[in-house]
Amino acid sequence: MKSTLLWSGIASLAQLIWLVLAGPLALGLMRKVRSVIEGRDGARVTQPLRDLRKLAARQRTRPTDATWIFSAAPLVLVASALVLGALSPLASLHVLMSSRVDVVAVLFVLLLGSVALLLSALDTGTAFAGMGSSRAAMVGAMTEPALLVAILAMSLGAGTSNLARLVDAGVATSTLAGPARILALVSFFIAVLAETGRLPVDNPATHLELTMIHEAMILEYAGPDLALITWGESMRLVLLVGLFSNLALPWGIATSVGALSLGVGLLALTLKVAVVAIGVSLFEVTTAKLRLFRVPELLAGAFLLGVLSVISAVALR
Amino acid sequence: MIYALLATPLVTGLVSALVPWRRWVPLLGVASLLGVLAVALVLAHDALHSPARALHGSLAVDPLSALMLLVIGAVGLLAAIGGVRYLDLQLARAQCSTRQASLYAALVQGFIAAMLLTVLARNIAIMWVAVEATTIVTTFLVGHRRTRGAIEASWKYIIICSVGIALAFLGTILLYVASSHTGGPASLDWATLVREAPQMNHAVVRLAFSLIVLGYGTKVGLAPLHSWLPDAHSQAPAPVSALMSGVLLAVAFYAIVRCRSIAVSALGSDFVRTTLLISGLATLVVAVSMLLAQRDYKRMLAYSSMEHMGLLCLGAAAGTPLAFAAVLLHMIGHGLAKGVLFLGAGEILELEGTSEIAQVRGLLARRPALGGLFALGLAALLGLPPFSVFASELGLVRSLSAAGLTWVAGLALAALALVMVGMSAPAATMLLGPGTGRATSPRLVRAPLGAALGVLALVGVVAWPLSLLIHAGATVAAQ
Amino acid sequence: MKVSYVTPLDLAVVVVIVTAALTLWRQSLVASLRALSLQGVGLGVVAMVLGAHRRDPVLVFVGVLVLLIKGAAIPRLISRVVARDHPGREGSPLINIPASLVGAGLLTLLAFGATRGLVALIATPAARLIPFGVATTLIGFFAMVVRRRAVSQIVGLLTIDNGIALTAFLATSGVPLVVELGVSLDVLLAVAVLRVLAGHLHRQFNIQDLDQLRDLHD
Amino acid sequence: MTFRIAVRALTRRSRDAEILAAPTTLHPSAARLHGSLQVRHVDAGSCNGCELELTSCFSPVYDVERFGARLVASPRHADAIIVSGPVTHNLHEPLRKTYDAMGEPRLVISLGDCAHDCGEFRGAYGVAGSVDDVLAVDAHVPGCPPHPTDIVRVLRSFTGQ
Amino acid sequence: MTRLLALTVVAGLAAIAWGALSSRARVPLSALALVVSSAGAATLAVRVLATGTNFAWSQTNVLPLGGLDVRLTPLGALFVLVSAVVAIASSVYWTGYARHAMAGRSASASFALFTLSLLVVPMAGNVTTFLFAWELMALSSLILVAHDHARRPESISAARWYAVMTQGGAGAITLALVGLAAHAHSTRFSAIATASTHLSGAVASTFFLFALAGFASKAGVVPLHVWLPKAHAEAPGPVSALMSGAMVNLGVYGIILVGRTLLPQGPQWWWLVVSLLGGTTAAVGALYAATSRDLKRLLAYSTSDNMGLVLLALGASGLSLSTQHPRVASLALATAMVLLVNHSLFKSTLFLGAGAVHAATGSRNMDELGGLSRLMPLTSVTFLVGALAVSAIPPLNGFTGEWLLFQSLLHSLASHDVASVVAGTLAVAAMALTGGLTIIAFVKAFGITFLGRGRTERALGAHEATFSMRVAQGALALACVATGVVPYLLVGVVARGLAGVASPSISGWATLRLSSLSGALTPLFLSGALLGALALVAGWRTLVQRRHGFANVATLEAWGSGRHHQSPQMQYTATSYGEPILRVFDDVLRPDRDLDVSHVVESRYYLERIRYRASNEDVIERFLYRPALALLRAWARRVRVLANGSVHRYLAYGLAALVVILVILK
Repeated sequence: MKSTLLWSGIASLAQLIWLVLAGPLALGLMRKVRSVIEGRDGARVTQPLRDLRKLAARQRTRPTDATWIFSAAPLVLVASALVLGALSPLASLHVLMSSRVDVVAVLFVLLLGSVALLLSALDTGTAFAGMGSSRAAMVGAMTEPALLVAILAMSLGAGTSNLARLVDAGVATSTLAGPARILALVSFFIAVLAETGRLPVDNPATHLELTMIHEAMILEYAGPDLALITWGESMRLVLLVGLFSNLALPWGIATSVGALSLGVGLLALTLKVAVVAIGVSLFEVTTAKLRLFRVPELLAGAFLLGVLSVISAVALR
Repeated sequence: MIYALLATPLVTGLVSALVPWRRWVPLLGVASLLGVLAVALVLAHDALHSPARALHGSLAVDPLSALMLLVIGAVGLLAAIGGVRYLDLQLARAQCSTRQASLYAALVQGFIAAMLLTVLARNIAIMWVAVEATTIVTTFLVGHRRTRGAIEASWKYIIICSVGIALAFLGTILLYVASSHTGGPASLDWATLVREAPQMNHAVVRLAFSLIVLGYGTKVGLAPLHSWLPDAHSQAPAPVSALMSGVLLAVAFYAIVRCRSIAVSALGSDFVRTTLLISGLATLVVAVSMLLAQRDYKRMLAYSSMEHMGLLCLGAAAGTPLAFAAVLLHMIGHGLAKGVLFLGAGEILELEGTSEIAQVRGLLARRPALGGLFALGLAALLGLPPFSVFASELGLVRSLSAAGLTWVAGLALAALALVMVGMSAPAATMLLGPGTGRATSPRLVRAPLGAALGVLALVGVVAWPLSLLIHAGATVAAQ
Repeated sequence: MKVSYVTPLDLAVVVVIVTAALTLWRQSLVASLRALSLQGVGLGVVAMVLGAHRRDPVLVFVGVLVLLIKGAAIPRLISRVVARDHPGREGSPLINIPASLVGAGLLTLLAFGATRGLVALIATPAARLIPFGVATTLIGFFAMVVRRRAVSQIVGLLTIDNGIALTAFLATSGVPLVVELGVSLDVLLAVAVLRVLAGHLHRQFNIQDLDQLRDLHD
Repeated sequence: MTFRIAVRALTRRSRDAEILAAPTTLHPSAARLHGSLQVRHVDAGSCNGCELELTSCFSPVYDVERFGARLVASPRHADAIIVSGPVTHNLHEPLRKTYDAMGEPRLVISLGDCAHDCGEFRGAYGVAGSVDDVLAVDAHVPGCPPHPTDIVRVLRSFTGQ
Repeated sequence: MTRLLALTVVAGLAAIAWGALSSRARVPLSALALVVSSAGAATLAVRVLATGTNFAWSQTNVLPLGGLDVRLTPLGALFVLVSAVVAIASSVYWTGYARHAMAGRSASASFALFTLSLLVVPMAGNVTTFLFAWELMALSSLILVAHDHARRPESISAARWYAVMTQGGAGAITLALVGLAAHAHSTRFSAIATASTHLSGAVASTFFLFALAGFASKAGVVPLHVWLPKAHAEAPGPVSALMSGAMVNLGVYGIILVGRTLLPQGPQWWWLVVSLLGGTTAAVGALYAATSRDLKRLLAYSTSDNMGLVLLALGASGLSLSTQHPRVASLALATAMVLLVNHSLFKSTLFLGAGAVHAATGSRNMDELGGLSRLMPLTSVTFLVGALAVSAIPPLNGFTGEWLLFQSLLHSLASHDVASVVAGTLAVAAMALTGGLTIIAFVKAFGITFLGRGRTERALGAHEATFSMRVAQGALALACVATGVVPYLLVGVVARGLAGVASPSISGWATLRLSSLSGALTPLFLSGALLGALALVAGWRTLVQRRHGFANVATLEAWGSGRHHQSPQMQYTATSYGEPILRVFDDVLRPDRDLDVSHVVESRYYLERIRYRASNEDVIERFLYRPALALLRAWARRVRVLANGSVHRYLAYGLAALVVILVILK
């Protein structure tokens, strides 16, 4: 028993380190793909790492009437991402506490991060931050039904909502192409796009404050805070993309304990995340940003797909 | 003992009529009421063991009438104290001469005596005469203020009530006729009538009972001939309307209950139940609809008395001992609550000069003691817990449901809810809201009302000694 | 002997019912007052005839008493009110005269229908006339509903009482004396009170037509 | 290089990005920037000539992003502000506030001749002065309008890529 | 045990007496008595929970015609315990709050009466005692709602709505309980339960529906919830905490009492109705919470929302019971109780916080507040803990409730029965939507009120709450954190409370393990990991800062695109924060907005005045209650003709009645 605990500890640590690096690199990769398709060479994939290192060297700033929440928010965002990175089955099924971490827990820990961000935006006391927070909250409120129903559909298939067993069930069952699974994955994908503020919902690279949703909230952060926030955001993106890829293409994840399977798992994970990240950025380049009040319709569509997948999961059982 | 009971109010009445007006005359009235209450308590204690008899059997006190004596005594005392306050104000304002004041004091005592006679009479014809006497005596009390409205109210009061009572007399005659054809000698004595009832001719008893319900119903304020009630109560002086709606309606209902036991032993319960249900529900409908958009708070209180009498009618329709226990408890509760409210209303009228609900604002802010007592009285009237009306209304609903009339219980509860809708508006406008010029009304007003509410709350929580009398009375009524 | 007592009885009862109809028919108040006193006399005669027939001295005494009170005392009490009622005429009652007479007819038919059971039960020759008693009551009630004048309402009330007293005499062998005294005392007091109130209405507020009395409404 | 060939084979369009020489002299604070420069552009009253050139720097042809420079929305996120045009009276205080809003360490790059010595608009009634009069300028891009290669060169002198 | 009951009641009565009579130190004395009384009740409840046996005591000649009968079942004990905890906190809070409001005689006496009746209602053993305590609770809370009538006209209309709807609800409950008692020929609940087996389906269903209507209106379930936001917004601080923390629970207690103990074999559609009601309440409550501007109205609607979730769990438990899944049924019931207790804890913290804000600034309109966290540090922390708990954020107790609700819905979907599947899916949808909207509501509530800059002088002049208020808020917030991190405190008590009604379904100290169902959660480890990560990242940041020689954080003016002056009015307000939701759901909420522009007479191009008015009233009140009241008023006007004053008309009624009698009885 003690050895498995040790190995799962190592697996968690490995996943943690992997996540910390994979975050910025995934961001760089997506920017690279985007600029290449736009015909320019674009910054190197490792550029985000350099940006973060440079930001870490800058001085922290704070608006005049901000409280402790403004300085605590980046910490909470990154901490929630790190915890999920360590505990959720990305590279290996046997991670620390894998039998006790639940997909709903993952969803709500992510929620902790976004609530911290929403509150910090209001703490600055500026108009843009307030607007960003209000819009992000609205989009968040619309995403949650789609996310939860998609998770319900998938966990119905596996009979449990425990993440490790969910992914394991994906590996074992052959009915990968079942309608319930596909509908659930599509609605999960749309929800992931909305949650991480990717293009159809929110344009991360915009400079016009009035069109921003997520970006407007972090206008006040500088130096290490800004670094932490972009780092946290990218880690959450990789985390969600990782979970999505594990659920969609479950092969390659380490099912047994041991260095070899862990290495294979990490490699498979990197590959899968890269593929999905490129897919996402390809999807982004081809679509324009939706008007703010068309976004609920998109998310309502995702929610409907989720409900259909639940019905089909139950009906076709 | 019964002679003492009757003599006290009669003598006081005569004295206050003859003696020229003195300050102590109304106090004499209060003393006489205290005496009546004391004697009633003694009689009630005896009635539990052996009913007392007098005037070779024509006057008697069984548990049911003992309870009625208590109700008359209690509410009468409250009204008498209210009367002292009323007369002081009238004389201070020179709105009525000393002669009228002594007339008022005498008439009130006469009114009490008439009601006592009604309750004590064993002979239903004597009972009828006493009820008619109450009408005649109270006409001048209603019209005491000599305003156009008061005269109109008293004219309508005497006309409608006399017509109603005449019908009741026709019913009594028919009962007498029916009893004369049952072999034994014809008699109007209640006990013999109940004994002979099974042999009576059904058609005649059925007609007699309907006429009695219609006739005495006028005095109780039941539906068809109820219209005098709001007019009389809104124009009569506060103590008089307290007496009338607190106890006169109950005494008239007592008469119906007496006749009901004759009819039940003659016809069985279903005809009686349908008649009482029809009149009860009709009264409820009229009272509740009128309460919904009421503009005058005295008329509101009158219609609420009508609603409570409708509930009593439903309780009598159920007819089980539990139902009558609830009815009797309700009579006590309603009598006291209505007494408090009418005296309070009188005080508010004195304060504001108008009985329009819209004109009275922020009473709690301006007269906290009076407003508080009025609010608690309203709470008691609406059947909110610490007061006994809650227990009796719950008892009524339980008995209706136990008697298989759950749909009637539902209607009664719906009616109570609608009454709350209706009476919450006046209560809110009058009591709540800002008000300047805070003052406290005199102790003479606050003490009796507070004491009455205290008794109500006490009875509502622990009714131990009284409950024995109530249950005994209920068994007598539900024979 | 049987023949002899029935005819005067029928005659007296007919007098009572006809005078009741008169109050509806005639417009002048003085006329209806005279009809009322005639009705009282008729009632007294009925009581006396019955008393004589049943050799019951109490009933005869009651008959005389009724004759005195209802025949003489009460009409004189009301006469002062009639004097003060200026036009002394009914004016236009709520329902025109022919219609009210038809109504009275219908009510009499109804009285006959309703008391069939009672008549069958008592089966004495006097019982045949009970429906007339009930009819008088109904007509009196109808008169009160229709007539506008204070006096006619008092007259209507007294007609109702006479009707009930008539029914009582015919249906029973006479109500016990105490009750009879109580009832007539009540009626007397009621009329006295009404007289005082009518006085106030006329003198203080100068109201002749009772339909004007509409201050107290919801 | 192989990556670029593969991609161009894939996309098979657009002309090759300008091959630009590496910067010769590095700005002393380039070391702290570790090859990444976030720039906040402030138009203090320019005739938009410099803006056009600055935009073309970020176009596929000159693509300064290759060398680690990026435009950002808020001065808080920026290491340097690039100011174009003479400082007009209206923009004097906002420029000042933008500079104050940046955290330490902060750089100022003046773009074009107007920024350097008010160029054409010297002495105009609306002009408060050149950027040098308002802020301490760290680097200057000459020219009216400055050629994109010059802008890229100055920017690369900070990123050192 | 009887001594404890005596202690509770006597101390309660003493509190009422002190409140009503004493003039010196009135509030502290009655508050002390209340604390003693609640403590007595709590110990009684704990003892019943520990032993698992019912505590019975009766006194026939008290309460005429019905008799007093106390019977404390473990289920009732759970509710008494929760009410006692909230009551103790509120009483302590009240001593501080009395400086601002609620110091009068009537207020203190009715507050004491309200607390005592709250403790007694779950102890009732027969119909009369239950209704006696129930109506006492209604009366005393009515007086407290109307407490501020002199200053605030809205509290008068709120009191009227509250009085009428509670009386209506009590009427429905009375009819149901009385009907059941009639069939069982006894008013004792135990007798009713045994006699309910041979009740015919239709009769049992009618009584259940009446009871459901009455109790659901007390729990603020949708069609009958209209009084809740009005009454809670107008009631003073500690009272609204008690109402949301304890009184609303009794509505749920009633539903369980009638639905599970008195009429155990209810058909399936009962529970379908309950979950549908729950789902709609949750959605409507959350919607109005997200878009309302008044802090206490927001909290009140969120109470409806949470009660909707509790009803969802109850519905799921009933549905799975009727499809023979006892394990899922007991899990769902335990979830309902956990949700309920969680709600009592965090909602009373929030209401006490809102009370403190109202005491400090004198306003509840969030658009006038802002920047209070610097002026009221502890209140803002406790409010933040409450807000995070409501939004079910992990380390706190709301999260355990939401997780359990998701598990019970997931496992209830496992059954093949179509009805429970449809209900389950809608339930999850409702739960998810309310989750999102609650986050908006509470980020707004905390952010707009406490963060940013003070928008008006009221906000700038605020001062921290008094010591006793802070103690109460702090204690409740700590309770939220404790039950969140170590859920066994809560789940253990709930399992023992439901011993009579359902089999134990959740076990495990640090980890919540669903017995015989797959699903586990370890909030303890999760919180530990989060704290560790936080420390790690904070360390990294300070290290980096020191290495690059920046000793402290630069405090600069907030960046407003170089604008000249950033005034507090430019910040987002509660209305604008909720506006996107209002726009997305405008066909559901139907807000009425009117814009009236008055032009200058001479030329239409120049505007004299533009007035924009937007109100977001409860749509159910507007389209269901207003027409009904209009109908009632129209009926009343038409009936008034009946009494037009003419004596002839009155006599005609009598004659008609006489004729009818004679015709019928021929």
